[in-house]
Amino acid sequence: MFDADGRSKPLLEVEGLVRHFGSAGGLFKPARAPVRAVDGVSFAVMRGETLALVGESGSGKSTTARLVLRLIDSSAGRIRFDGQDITDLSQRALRPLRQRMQMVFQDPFASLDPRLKVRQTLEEPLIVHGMGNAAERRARVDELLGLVGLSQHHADRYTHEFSGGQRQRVGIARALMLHPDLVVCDEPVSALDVSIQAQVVNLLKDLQARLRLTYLFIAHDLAVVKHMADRVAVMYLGQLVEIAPKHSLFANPRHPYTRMLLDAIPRPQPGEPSRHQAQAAGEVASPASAPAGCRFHPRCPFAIDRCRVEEPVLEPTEAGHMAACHRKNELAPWEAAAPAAASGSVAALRLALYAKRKAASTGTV
Amino acid sequence: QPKPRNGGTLVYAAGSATQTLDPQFITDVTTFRAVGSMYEALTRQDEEGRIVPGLALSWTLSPDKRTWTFKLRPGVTFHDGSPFDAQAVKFSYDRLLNPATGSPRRSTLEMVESTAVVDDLTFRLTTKEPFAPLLSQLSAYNVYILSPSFVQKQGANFSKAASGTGPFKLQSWQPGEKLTVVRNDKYWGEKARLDAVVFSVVPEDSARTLLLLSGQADVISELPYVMVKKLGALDAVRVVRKPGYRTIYLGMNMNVAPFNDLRVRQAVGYAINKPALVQGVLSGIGSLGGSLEAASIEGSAKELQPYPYDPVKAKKLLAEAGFPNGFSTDFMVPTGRYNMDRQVGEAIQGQLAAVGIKANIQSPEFGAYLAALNKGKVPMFMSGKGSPTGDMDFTQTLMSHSAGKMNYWGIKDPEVDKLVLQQRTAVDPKERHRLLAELQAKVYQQEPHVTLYYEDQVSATRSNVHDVKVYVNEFIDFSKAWKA
Amino acid sequence: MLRFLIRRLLQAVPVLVGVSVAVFLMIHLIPGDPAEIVAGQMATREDVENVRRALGLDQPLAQQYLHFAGRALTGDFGTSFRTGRPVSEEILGRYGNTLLLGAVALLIAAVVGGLAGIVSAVKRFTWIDNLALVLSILAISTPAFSLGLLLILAFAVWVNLLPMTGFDSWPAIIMPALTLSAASMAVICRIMRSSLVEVLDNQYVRTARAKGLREHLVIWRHGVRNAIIPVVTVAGLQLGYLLGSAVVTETVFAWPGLGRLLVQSILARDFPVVQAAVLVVAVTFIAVNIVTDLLYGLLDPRISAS
Amino acid sequence: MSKWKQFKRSRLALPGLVLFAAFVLAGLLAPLIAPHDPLQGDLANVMSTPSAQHWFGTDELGRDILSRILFGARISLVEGVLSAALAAAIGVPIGMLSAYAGGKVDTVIMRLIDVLLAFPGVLLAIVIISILGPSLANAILAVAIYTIPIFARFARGQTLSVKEEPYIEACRAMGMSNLRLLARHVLPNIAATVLALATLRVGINILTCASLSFLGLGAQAPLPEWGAMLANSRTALLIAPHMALFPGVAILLLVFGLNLFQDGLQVVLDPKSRGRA
Amino acid sequence: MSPALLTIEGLRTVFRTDAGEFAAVDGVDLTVQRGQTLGIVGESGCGKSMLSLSIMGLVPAPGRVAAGRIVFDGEDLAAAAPERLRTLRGKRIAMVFQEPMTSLNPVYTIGFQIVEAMRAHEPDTPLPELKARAIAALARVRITAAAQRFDDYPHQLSGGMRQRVMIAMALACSPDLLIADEPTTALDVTVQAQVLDLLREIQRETQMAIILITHDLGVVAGMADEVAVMYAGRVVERAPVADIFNDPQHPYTLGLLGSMPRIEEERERLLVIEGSLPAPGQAPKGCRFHPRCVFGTPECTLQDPPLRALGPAHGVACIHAPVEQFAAMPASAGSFE
Ligand SMILES: Nc1ncnc2c1ncn2[C@@H]1O[C@H](COP(=O)(O)OP(=O)(O)OP(=O)(O)O)[C@@H](O)[C@H]1O
Ligand SMILES: Nc1ncnc2c1ncn2[C@@H]1O[C@H](COP(=O)(O)OP(=O)(O)OP(=O)(O)O)[C@@H](O)[C@H]1O
Ligand SMILES: [Mg+2]
Ligand SMILES: [Mg+2]
Repeated sequence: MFDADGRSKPLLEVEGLVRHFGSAGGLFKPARAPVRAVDGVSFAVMRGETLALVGESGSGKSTTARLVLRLIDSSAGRIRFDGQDITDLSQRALRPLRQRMQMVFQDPFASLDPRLKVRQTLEEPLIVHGMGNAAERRARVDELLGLVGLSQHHADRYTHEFSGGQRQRVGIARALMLHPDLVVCDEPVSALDVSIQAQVVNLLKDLQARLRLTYLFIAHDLAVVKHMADRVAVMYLGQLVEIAPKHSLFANPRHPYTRMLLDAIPRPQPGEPSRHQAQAAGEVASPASAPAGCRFHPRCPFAIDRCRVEEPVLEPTEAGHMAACHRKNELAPWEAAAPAAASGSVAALRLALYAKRKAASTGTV
Repeated sequence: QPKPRNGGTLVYAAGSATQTLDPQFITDVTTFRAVGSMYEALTRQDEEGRIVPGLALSWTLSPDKRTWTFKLRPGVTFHDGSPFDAQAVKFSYDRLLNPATGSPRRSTLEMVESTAVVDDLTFRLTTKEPFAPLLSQLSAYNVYILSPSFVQKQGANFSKAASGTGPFKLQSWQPGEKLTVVRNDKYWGEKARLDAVVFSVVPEDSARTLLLLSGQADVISELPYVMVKKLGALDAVRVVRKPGYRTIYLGMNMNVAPFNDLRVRQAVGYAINKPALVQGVLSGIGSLGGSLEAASIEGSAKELQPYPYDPVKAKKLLAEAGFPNGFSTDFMVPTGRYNMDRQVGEAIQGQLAAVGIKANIQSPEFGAYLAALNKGKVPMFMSGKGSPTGDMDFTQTLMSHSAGKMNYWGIKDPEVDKLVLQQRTAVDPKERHRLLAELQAKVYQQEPHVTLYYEDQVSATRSNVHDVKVYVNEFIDFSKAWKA
Repeated sequence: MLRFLIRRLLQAVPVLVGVSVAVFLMIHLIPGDPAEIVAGQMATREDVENVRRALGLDQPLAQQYLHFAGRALTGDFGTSFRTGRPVSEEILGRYGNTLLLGAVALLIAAVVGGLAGIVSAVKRFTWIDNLALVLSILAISTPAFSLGLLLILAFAVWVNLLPMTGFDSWPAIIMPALTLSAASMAVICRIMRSSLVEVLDNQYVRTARAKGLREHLVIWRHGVRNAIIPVVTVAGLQLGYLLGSAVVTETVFAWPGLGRLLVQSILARDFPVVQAAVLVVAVTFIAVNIVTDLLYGLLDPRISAS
Repeated sequence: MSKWKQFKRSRLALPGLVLFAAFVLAGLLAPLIAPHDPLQGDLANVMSTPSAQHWFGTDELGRDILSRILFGARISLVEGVLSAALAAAIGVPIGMLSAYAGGKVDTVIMRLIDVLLAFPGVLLAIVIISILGPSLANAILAVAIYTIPIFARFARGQTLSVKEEPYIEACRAMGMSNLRLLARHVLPNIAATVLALATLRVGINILTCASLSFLGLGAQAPLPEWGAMLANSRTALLIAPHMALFPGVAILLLVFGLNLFQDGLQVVLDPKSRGRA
Repeated sequence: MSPALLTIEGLRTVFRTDAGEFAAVDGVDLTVQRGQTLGIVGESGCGKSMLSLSIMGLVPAPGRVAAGRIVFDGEDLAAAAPERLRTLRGKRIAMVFQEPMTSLNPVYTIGFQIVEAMRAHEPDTPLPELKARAIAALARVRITAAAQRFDDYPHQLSGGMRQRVMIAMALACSPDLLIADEPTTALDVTVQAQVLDLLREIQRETQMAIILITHDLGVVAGMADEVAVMYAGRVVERAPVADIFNDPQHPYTLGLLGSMPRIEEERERLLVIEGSLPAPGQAPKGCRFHPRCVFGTPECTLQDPPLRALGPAHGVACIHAPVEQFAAMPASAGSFE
């Protein structure tokens, strides 16, 4: 999938990224322990690659995304985009670069200006970067609306007239308007039904193949992640705990948290519960008061004394696979969940029928 | 007529506030009225402006006509208890004359060469030259007699306290709000009937009128002219009209074309319909005359007639002067200073336009207005003149003498100058009258100004208030007043 | 918070200096000679000179300013040209009056205007909204003197209910405060309406309803509270207006306030009073603005007060 | 739905616009429709109450009030609208910029605004007149300058809130220039309240201009100016209320029209109120 | 079976647009039993959120409920007075909104907003107790350091945390019916599993009924007792959860199941349902899905098929169901009915 050149050149490199929030306290609030939302994160995304960022809610994924795009300032760490250090670049100097890096925001509604019609919203990036004339912009808007499964008539509506999923698609379309090199997608498909989700995922992949797009892809749906990603990074309490090529990760997760995640995937078959176990009482740590040692140890079924005192670092376990766990090499091999029991035979039959019909009518598989 | 009653408090509302209680710093009428109820001078102007004895019982003039000897009223005490005597007179006059005092009205006694205490009740004053209007001058509010001990005791606070010899004495003063005086039971003359008079401030004309209507005030002054008819018809109130010293005139700058041409000035005089101004704009309140000095002022040349309204003649004169199509000029009009001033200005503007004179009204606020007039460059303006002393000498020196400060029109006539100086030393009233008449006629002929009208003072009282006396010199005397 | 206050107070210093220099320069720039005005039109040249000397106006400008500034630092603003009384004495009492009147007027304006705005927004496009609109416009386009006189006519002349002038009693403040508050009331009403109309469209308002909150709580807590920032801003600005520009009201009701004093002093070129009055107004504005800025942070936690 | 359609739909906007347009027309057509000369008075017929001859009565110089109001529309419209518009056009960007930039820029701008705010309007006006000379244009300038800080502070307060909205961050992510961001995203989102303030300022400014003409600033006599007509009626208010009534009503209707119009605009500007009015 | 907690009949929710009225919800019939979970799935924009808002009586203007009955515990909400609805909302019917960021008031702490929800219905409970309960509620939805987070403002929280705050708020008064509009989209699977556990637990304890709108078929499979599949404002299939997965009838349901990405298998491309929802006001004649339906025939354009019963609890709105019988016939072979 990559050419040699692309592999060797990361488009985005992040080193020791740190961001703390609000230690000073508000104007009328006492100071509090700062929230260490992102606490030393390093990774690189190669050109044309998709790096998925998964992890616990509140673990700092969105914050990482915003840091990477310099929407908020980091407390420490460096960010390089296409070889250029952009950590200290002024916002003005960043502006032209922004054409090449775009973002899909987690909260679609809030991130759309309520006073603009969808067409205006979508045209905006083109205008900002002086691309195309009115007719070309129009055409491009129509094109992208179609690609994300919206139609022409949506263009002249305001965002509050949309459903949640429709808004999310507007956000995706906006990010793609400019043919960016890097798209940071913060849960881009969470509000989409599976069919539209499939359409959008296909779209993202097609574009990647065609234009060598690079994605930093934040998602909770691990099936989608598995489908989209080349590599997966797992975040826990502001830090990366595991990062690996997706096959390696899904086949052989080395961090107990990753395993916990995979266990918790809900199974799309009634009566077949996920393997997730109701949590033992262990208090979940908060980013304002991360525990000593391994941050995960209070919840970790494999925790030993060492985990309580010594903080593990992200170390390679095998080629390209890194995990931050003292016991990464001691854990038993991972057993993937058995494939969902073949759906009832009627269902399987009908689905096959459906697929056949569909293939016949559209010529795609 | 009901019988006078004693007691009660009378509330008087004026348009502005008492500024100071130091008589030597008074420059405005409202302050004059308040302070004048507490202080007295050697001489006094009565209701009609005649000079009568005040704290001086009598006086004599030396043959060289420079030394005046005053016999003072005995048994008079100041409100603070100290006695009134020649020493107090000398002290008061010397204080005014002392430049360190910084009085804005030092000129009132400018002609004085020396003052002297002859004995307790005899005071002598010598002028530099014979000075005809001296007795008028000595009636002015700036030369009220002060209590020396009181002044010394109060020091810097003197401007906030009062101790005179008048029928009322100070009870309290909240600057900017109100001043209350109470009856002086030790007054040497007829004691006041009221227990107290409150001098309050209501700047807004209509509000002041309403205050009277509501009964929250007993007397108001500066009643807007437009209200006179309406109020006059009400039973609850009584309108009090009185001629005053004020003249409203239109001046023209004789040093500026086209007003350097007498015919143009005359044309302006003919073009203005003065009776219409008084009837139309001033609700008929005011009187007409030709002299710059109001008819109520002693010696005013009543024989001088106002220029008749004759636009045809005006046009003819303009044509003769080379302005058959008229001309355009700036016209400076004060605003909010005199009754209906801006409206009168606009009416004149219209009347002048009818004969082809395009007058561009400018009415800057008073400071800028005054500055412009003082520069002597204003071609045409409207203004008003009063008379601080009630004697023409003061105003004629200012306005008709070539070096006068208010000679805004730039009249420069050696004969006029001479007459101005002559009348001052002419102690003989008859002679002086003649000189003044000549002086006014001379100026009238050259017409540097058109006398528009003489203002009337209009006050009003509740109808249960009696014997409030309004003087021609704008003083309001409450000492005889009573409330039924 | 404390640091914010200290910083703002420090920033006030250049503002005050700036204001005083500007006022000083400007009042000297304009035509009109205080000595002439104090002495009166009918004064002799000598009298005028006499006054000029007594007022210290014969000195060079820079010296006059330094003299003023030097004394002002010690709290002494000199004496009034017009009355000869110490300026601080002239101003303090009046400032108190003005503050009282302004505060009461603002209170009325905020309560009545605010409520009217809220009702208008909630009952948008109904007769009550239209009524509020008409009344607001009426309040805006009726000059204070007309309104004041009408009130006097109604409540002092027709029904002898309220005292017109003087403030020996509390009722005396009612009419002037009403008059003064009219325009502000209208402004606050309209701004509140505009702002609230927008806020009520937000989804968190829907959330509030979904919780089963009583409608008035929905409106107040989730509507008004979020709509209040522009209202606070105008209220702050209005307070300044009420303090500095209440001239007409003060005139009509003979209310001895700072606004009229300031205007009169400007017209009379009473420099010391103008200087001091402007400084007092400036201090008030600065204080109001500090409070407003503090309120922003309090009202919207996303705004960091800085 | 086209903006125009929406606009028409907000029931009151159109009457508002019509009212405003009527005033503009009245001003333009005054020479044709005014029954009398607005400047020429009849001193024999002063302060007469409305009659067949003088529908609105005459003023203290016997001039026809209706004609003066018609002619005055020219002056007062320009005064009110222009001074408010000018002040908003300058003040709002300043306020937005100040809030958006934050930090030192904000501090400096706002402290300058503090100075301006504290500066007495009368003094400002006198200064301007003495430098530039008395004229309507200078009066408008003076009132506009006086109004600028009001808009600046107002816009700032609004911007402080709006700039925290996520869509503003989205704009920054797009690489938008601050100028465009302020103009396209912040401004429309604060526009409703700013407009509400501006329409009210039109009325207030007309009255302010009038108070300036009493200082000799502004429209010079005998030009009819609504505010000045009102103020002139002051002493006669108790006996000739019609002198105050008609110019007062003129101002009222103008401001009323503008407010309805602004209401309509708010409906148009606010997509959420579509189809509701 | 006891009477259903909620019965919806012929619900129609319309929006006035320039193109005329557009029905976001167009004739929906549903029932929800106490202690049961009804899952609703359907294409983005098909009217799921509007359906829930209609139940709550919170359809945003210019929309309105135009027809139908919403009978909750014997009472028709569609006809109920606003004040009556208010007392039910939050207390007996609670809703988790789809967009947590905009649904939380930015100027109040989350703690305040939760306490407020409880206070609205329990005005007499002392505040400290409510606060303690709110903190407990936050902790139950796995917000760490709940006591401190209590004082956080919404903008200080992550997307998933906000969503959990919304859930905690909805659960605050132990409602009888919980309408959850995509409540776990922003949650990672572990937290999602915990939250779903929590819901099940509450359901067990209090017999709470849940309407669960979600796109995650895994969640549907794990949570729902019954499933309604919606398309373009209509319920096109309704069945017990097992039937939906094992005996899907409607072609649209088949499309959804076919589009689902599965963790255990990997495809280069995911299947999609071609085409898109009809434009508002331009619903096609006959079956609304037919233009996109791989099984579509000319008959489909004749009539909008009603939900017809296939089994005791299984209904489907398709004239061709079950599709294998239809597909087996030659494509030209006319209609069934
Ligand atoms: N205010 C409005 N005006 C007009 N149409 C609207 C409005 N709000 C929603 N709609 C339309 O109503 C339809 C149903 O919207 P709804 O939000 O119920 O969809 P949904 O099923 O919840 O979708 P999603 O899964 O994407 O959230 C959508 O097509 C939407 O465009
Ligand atoms: N503006 C802020 N002020 C204070 N704390 C913040 C702020 N923004 C984020 N945080 C905190 O930073 C942490 C990480 O937040 P972030 O939004 O990055 O999480 P996330 O991984 O995206 O979670 P989710 O999957 O739920 O969206 C959270 O604990 C959050 O409360
Ligand atoms: Mg996030
Ligand atoms: Mg939805």
